[in-house]
Amino acid sequence: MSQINLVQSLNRSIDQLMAQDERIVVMGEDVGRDGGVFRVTDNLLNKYGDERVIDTPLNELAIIGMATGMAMYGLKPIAEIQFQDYIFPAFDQIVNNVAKMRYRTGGRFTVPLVIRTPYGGGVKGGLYHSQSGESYFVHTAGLTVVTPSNPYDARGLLVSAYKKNDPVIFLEPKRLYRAVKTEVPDELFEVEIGKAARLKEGDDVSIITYGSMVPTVMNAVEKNGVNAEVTDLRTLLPMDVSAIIQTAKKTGRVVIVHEAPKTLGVGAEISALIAERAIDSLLAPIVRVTGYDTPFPYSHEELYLPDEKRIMSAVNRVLAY
Amino acid sequence: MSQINLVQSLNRSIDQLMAQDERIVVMGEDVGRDGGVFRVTDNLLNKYGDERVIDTPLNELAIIGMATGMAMYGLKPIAEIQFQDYIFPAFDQIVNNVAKMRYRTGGRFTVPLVIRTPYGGGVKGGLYHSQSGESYFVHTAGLTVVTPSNPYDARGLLVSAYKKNDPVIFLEPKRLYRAVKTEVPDELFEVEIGKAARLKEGDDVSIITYGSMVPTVMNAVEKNGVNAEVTDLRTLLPMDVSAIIQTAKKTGRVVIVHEAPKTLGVGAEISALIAERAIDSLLAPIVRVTGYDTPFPYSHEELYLPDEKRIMSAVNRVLAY
Amino acid sequence: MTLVGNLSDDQAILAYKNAVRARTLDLKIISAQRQGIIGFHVPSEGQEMIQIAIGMLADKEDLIFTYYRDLALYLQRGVPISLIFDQMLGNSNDLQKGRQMPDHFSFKEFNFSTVQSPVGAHLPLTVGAAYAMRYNKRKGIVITTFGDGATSTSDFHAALNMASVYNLSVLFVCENNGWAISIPTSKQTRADIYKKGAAYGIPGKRVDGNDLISSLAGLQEAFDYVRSGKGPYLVEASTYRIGPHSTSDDPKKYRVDEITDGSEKDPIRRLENLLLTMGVIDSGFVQSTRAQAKEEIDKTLEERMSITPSNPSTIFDDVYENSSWIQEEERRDSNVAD
Amino acid sequence: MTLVGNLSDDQAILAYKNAVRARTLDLKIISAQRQGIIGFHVPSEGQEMIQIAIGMLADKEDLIFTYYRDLALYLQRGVPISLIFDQMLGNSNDLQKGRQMPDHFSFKEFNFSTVQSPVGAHLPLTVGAAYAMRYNKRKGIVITTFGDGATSTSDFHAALNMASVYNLSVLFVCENNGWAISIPTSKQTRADIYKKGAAYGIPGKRVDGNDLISSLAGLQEAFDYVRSGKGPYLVEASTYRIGPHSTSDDPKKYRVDEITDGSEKDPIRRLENLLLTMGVIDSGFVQSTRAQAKEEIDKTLEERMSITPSNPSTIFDDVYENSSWIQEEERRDSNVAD
Ligand SMILES: Cc1ncc(C[n+]2csc(CCOP(=O)(O)OP(=O)(O)O)c2C)c(N)n1
Ligand SMILES: Cc1ncc(C[n+]2csc(CCOP(=O)(O)OP(=O)(O)O)c2C)c(N)n1
Ligand SMILES: [Mg+2]
Ligand SMILES: [Mg+2]
Repeated sequence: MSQINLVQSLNRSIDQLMAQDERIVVMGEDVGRDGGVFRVTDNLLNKYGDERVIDTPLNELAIIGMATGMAMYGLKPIAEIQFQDYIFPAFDQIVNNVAKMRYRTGGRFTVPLVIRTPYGGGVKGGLYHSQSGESYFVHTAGLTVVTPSNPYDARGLLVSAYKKNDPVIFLEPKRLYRAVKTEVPDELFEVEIGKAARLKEGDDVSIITYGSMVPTVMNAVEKNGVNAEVTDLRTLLPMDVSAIIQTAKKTGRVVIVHEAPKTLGVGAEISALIAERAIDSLLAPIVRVTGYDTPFPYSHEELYLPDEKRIMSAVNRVLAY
Repeated sequence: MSQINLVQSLNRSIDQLMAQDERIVVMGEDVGRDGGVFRVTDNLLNKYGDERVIDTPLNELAIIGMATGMAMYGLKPIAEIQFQDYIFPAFDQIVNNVAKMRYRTGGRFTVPLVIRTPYGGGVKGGLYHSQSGESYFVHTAGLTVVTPSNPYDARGLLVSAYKKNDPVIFLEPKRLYRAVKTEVPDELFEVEIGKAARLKEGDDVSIITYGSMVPTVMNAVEKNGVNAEVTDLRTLLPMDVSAIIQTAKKTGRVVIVHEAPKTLGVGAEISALIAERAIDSLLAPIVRVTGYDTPFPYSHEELYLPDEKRIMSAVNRVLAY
Repeated sequence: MTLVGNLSDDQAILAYKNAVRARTLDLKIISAQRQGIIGFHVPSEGQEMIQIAIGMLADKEDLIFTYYRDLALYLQRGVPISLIFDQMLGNSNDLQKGRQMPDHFSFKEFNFSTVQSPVGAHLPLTVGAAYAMRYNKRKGIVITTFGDGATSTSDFHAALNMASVYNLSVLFVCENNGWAISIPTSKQTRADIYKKGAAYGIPGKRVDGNDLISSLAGLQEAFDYVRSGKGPYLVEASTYRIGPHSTSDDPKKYRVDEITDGSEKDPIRRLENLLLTMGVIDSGFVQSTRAQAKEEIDKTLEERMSITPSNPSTIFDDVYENSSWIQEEERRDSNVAD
Repeated sequence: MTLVGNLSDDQAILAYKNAVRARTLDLKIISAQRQGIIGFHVPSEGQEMIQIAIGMLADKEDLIFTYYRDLALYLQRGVPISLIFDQMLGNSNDLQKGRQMPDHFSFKEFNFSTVQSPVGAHLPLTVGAAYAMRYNKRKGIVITTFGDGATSTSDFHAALNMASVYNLSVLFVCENNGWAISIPTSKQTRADIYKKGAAYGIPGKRVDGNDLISSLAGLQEAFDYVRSGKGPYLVEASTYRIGPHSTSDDPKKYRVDEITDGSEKDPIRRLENLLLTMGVIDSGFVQSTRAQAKEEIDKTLEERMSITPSNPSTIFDDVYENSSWIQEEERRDSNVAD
């Protein structure tokens, strides 16, 4: 066991996997000498050399396109997109090649590729260093989308993502990179993809959240002594529908919290799943507490991001309903 | 009045607007001499010359990026993306420049740009000529997203899109391009953006749909004598929330029909809006009848697309609930 | 292998035969399309010879990323016409389970990769494949084909830069047929395509893609360069699109100014004339080659048409290695399930 | 205007003064960033002279699309330092209402366009702007700056091709500072950047961006070419990034092999030495220029810091010309509303 933060936990998983499996290559802008602008790939170049830790030119399409070709022909690339805001130049490759390769070739080609990218606000990064674009990927069949909320899950989910014989979008809540250190095992372990974590049992209200918002939610609930059941989805595609329906049925009151804009944010799908499968159990409206339907502003980002106050106001609203 | 199909109605609106407003330029692959692969821009090159009707090289990023610059500096481009499946190379421009320009410049720059593109299946086009990607745009604040289901709305929505001083994604259901001819006024008119159309009053169930699925829904309802209230959204961002909530409250039973995949399809947002605002009126689960969460297959597309049978099975399910 | 100079009669005859087979196949597919038997087609008519030349020079272990208009290349590399029809019909024998439109092949067993519709999107993949081959110390180079329109795509730029920066063994062959649907090459770019490598430090060369000898000579130089590990190379093959862009296209709308029907550029006619003049073949041979091709192709289509269609339920497979609950639920709720 | 050859003393002195002001401003911002007054900064240190040269040659009606590292260019074109600070502080005087990170300016009144973070994404916009200017018969050309890293982006490829195909008056100026964060230009591309225009039929030229005279001479040729309507032109200005990529960057991680601290390339020192040698200025002038700049900048920052922050409620404005119900509802439900 070691006390490590989220960056260190990712670095450690990648390092250990690379030591075991020569097929793994790490690639992206500044991932080599610089160790990544957030240091997730620190020291890997020294250990594994520049054939396996590849500093790339500034073109995300090129990074993902090249990684796709590698994955089709026997390698296991872990590609970094420096900020999720910069993944869009590669969007065609992701939607039209990566996500559809297995399907269109009848399973003859697969793309075992992990695309890591930091997302979310809270670092004073403005419009282009703060976006939470998970919806764009969750809507895309063929992709698997995960996001950890703590060092343990980060480490385990990365191992599971690597083991999957399909492409995984690995979203890293940059605000939590160095937020806490927790005890994490030194040996490799997995956190199952597709399974949510019940962070807290409770009876009065279900709060469903993930990624960067998890500590904010836990803090709000604990501080205010709410008898809430809190679910951390961890995987956004495919979502853990049983965990969602179970908690919704149990409490009958659901609040969903995420940082991405509300309209067609992941909360919309959670809400729709419940409205389809647990309608009779509902005692109150399903309320979403989310980032706003605006670009992400540089000033006043603290207002943009869901906080304790907004979460509690939603919780109190459904409790009082 | 003339009896015209959807292609003709679009062509006529563009033609008349161009005649009135010199700032309008039409651009895209094959829009000039060829008149567009679906002929929406037929004959415009002859009439307005190649400074205003611009055949472009094969690069969607270039088309949208250049159109954005034009729109910022006084022109009113109507850009065509040949198939919506090919809009993704321009996705970064759309999400990071087009949608955020007004916001990031504090209103100093605007992008009055209409991006027209045919979407949807039913033409035996396989994975890359059939996608319904509206969710990618509806999740993007700063964009306006519309889709007509008939020649009249197509003509009017195009005029409204042109009048908007902001970017509009104009999605054209290619399957309906030549499906019917209807009476359409010869003079220019508008169809208000943000307003849904109530196609049919009814009491037992509300069916909410849009674009390519509208005729399928109307046909199913009429053929089976269902006392359904049918809403054609027409605008997908911002959705007509009052129309949605009103019909949901009226019947208490909601079926949503669209062609895009279910997970985070537009239906998710519709469902979430209702679950947030009309929960007490609901008498049955909100059911979504949609394309599947797979890429769009070449063979068996008739199974992929929602049809009468699937719609009726959902309608009967909520009616029997 | 130094084919040019000592191109044997047998090789030339085989090339000719495959070109005729490809042309015959094209025409057959077009007529099948008109009859509603096949859904769609992008004919290779006019571009056969550069494709044949690539097929002649490529080694078995070389990996080829084609685009959607490379019929003759498949034939020259030995792909049976039956497999081609299976794909175009989307029958239950189709290696891809009917998932893709006609002409979007994936003949992995012949060391071809996979074809997509988005123009140029395979190009960055070729770079990754070449990287993987070198990494795994696999023999062979990567060859890729694409049209003149594709040179405008972002994928082209990305691929050439990456191939150059990592000094990868990729041979880029642009089949410049003069058109991207209705856009003539002159409106696509103001540079010569073979010079576009200059932006990346990649050498280039133009060959007469309608002429087998010129194609082989030019390609040989390019193959040698790439095989020697010097890095990527860009060949521009001038060809001519004799027919429409596709069966959905009406070139009369835009090819109005053309002063030629292209027949004098027809690469098959040119090879035929050369071989006739040199006495390698005679007119009887020409007749029998055409007749044999027609018979083979007619027979094969008839045979493949009798194969059952692909199983509807498979539309839910292969989204992932293991379907998620979403696909399984959708399969259950679908009409397929009845 | 033919500046080189007959560059007047006054012009040279103004250039020198603005370069010193820009450098002083850079250093001030960095220290303000360390104190938490300003959130972030991308310093221009080392790249001032090519920026000044652009500012000297550009006409008022020319439209300039800068990137995030062009402080000296703003100053040379007359943007007041107060406006620069307003943006960097995101105060209520900021023209953009505090929406963007520091260095992402939009000085429309000075005929600058708008800066975004995604590298290269402004380049296709320049082409559209040039098209609109020609269409509207507006005088002037479009000038745009970008880094060496930006030449790898898809936007660069798209922009150069479109500018060439439509023969537009765009002057592309690459400020090659040797690095894209930690990636040296040698790993970015294997071609000379100024030769990249060859892929589009666009002429190019390299200038010593650290030298005012060389920059002016080279740029003059480029300006003349573009102004005469011959089409786009690509200039590569060799510069040197003296400092870190940004205030978030630690160059010690990757600039370990560098044998120089760049000071001998420092463009301001070079101009200073030249002017001193030629007797245009003396050391007293140098001192007073620096002191004046420092005073101006210190005073301005202090003054701008007293301006109220931007109004929180504005975060809901400007998504559209008229907010939709969504933004209005969110504004109502927000903490801002209290
Ligand atoms: C990204 C993308 N944009 C548009 C299209 C529509 N389209 C299909 S083929 C084609 C022209 C391609 O021209 P070229 O690359 O020269 O190849 P050719 O068809 O002439 O062989 C176009 C525009 C597409 N398939 N992909
Ligand atoms: C599309 C995109 N990818 C990645 C980044 C992160 N990033 C910011 S600046 C930069 C390097 C840019 O280098 P260059 O173009 O040479 O300009 P310089 O900063 O050296 O002036 C990178 C990779 C970005 N802003 N945009
Ligand atoms: Mg072509
Ligand atoms: Mg640089």
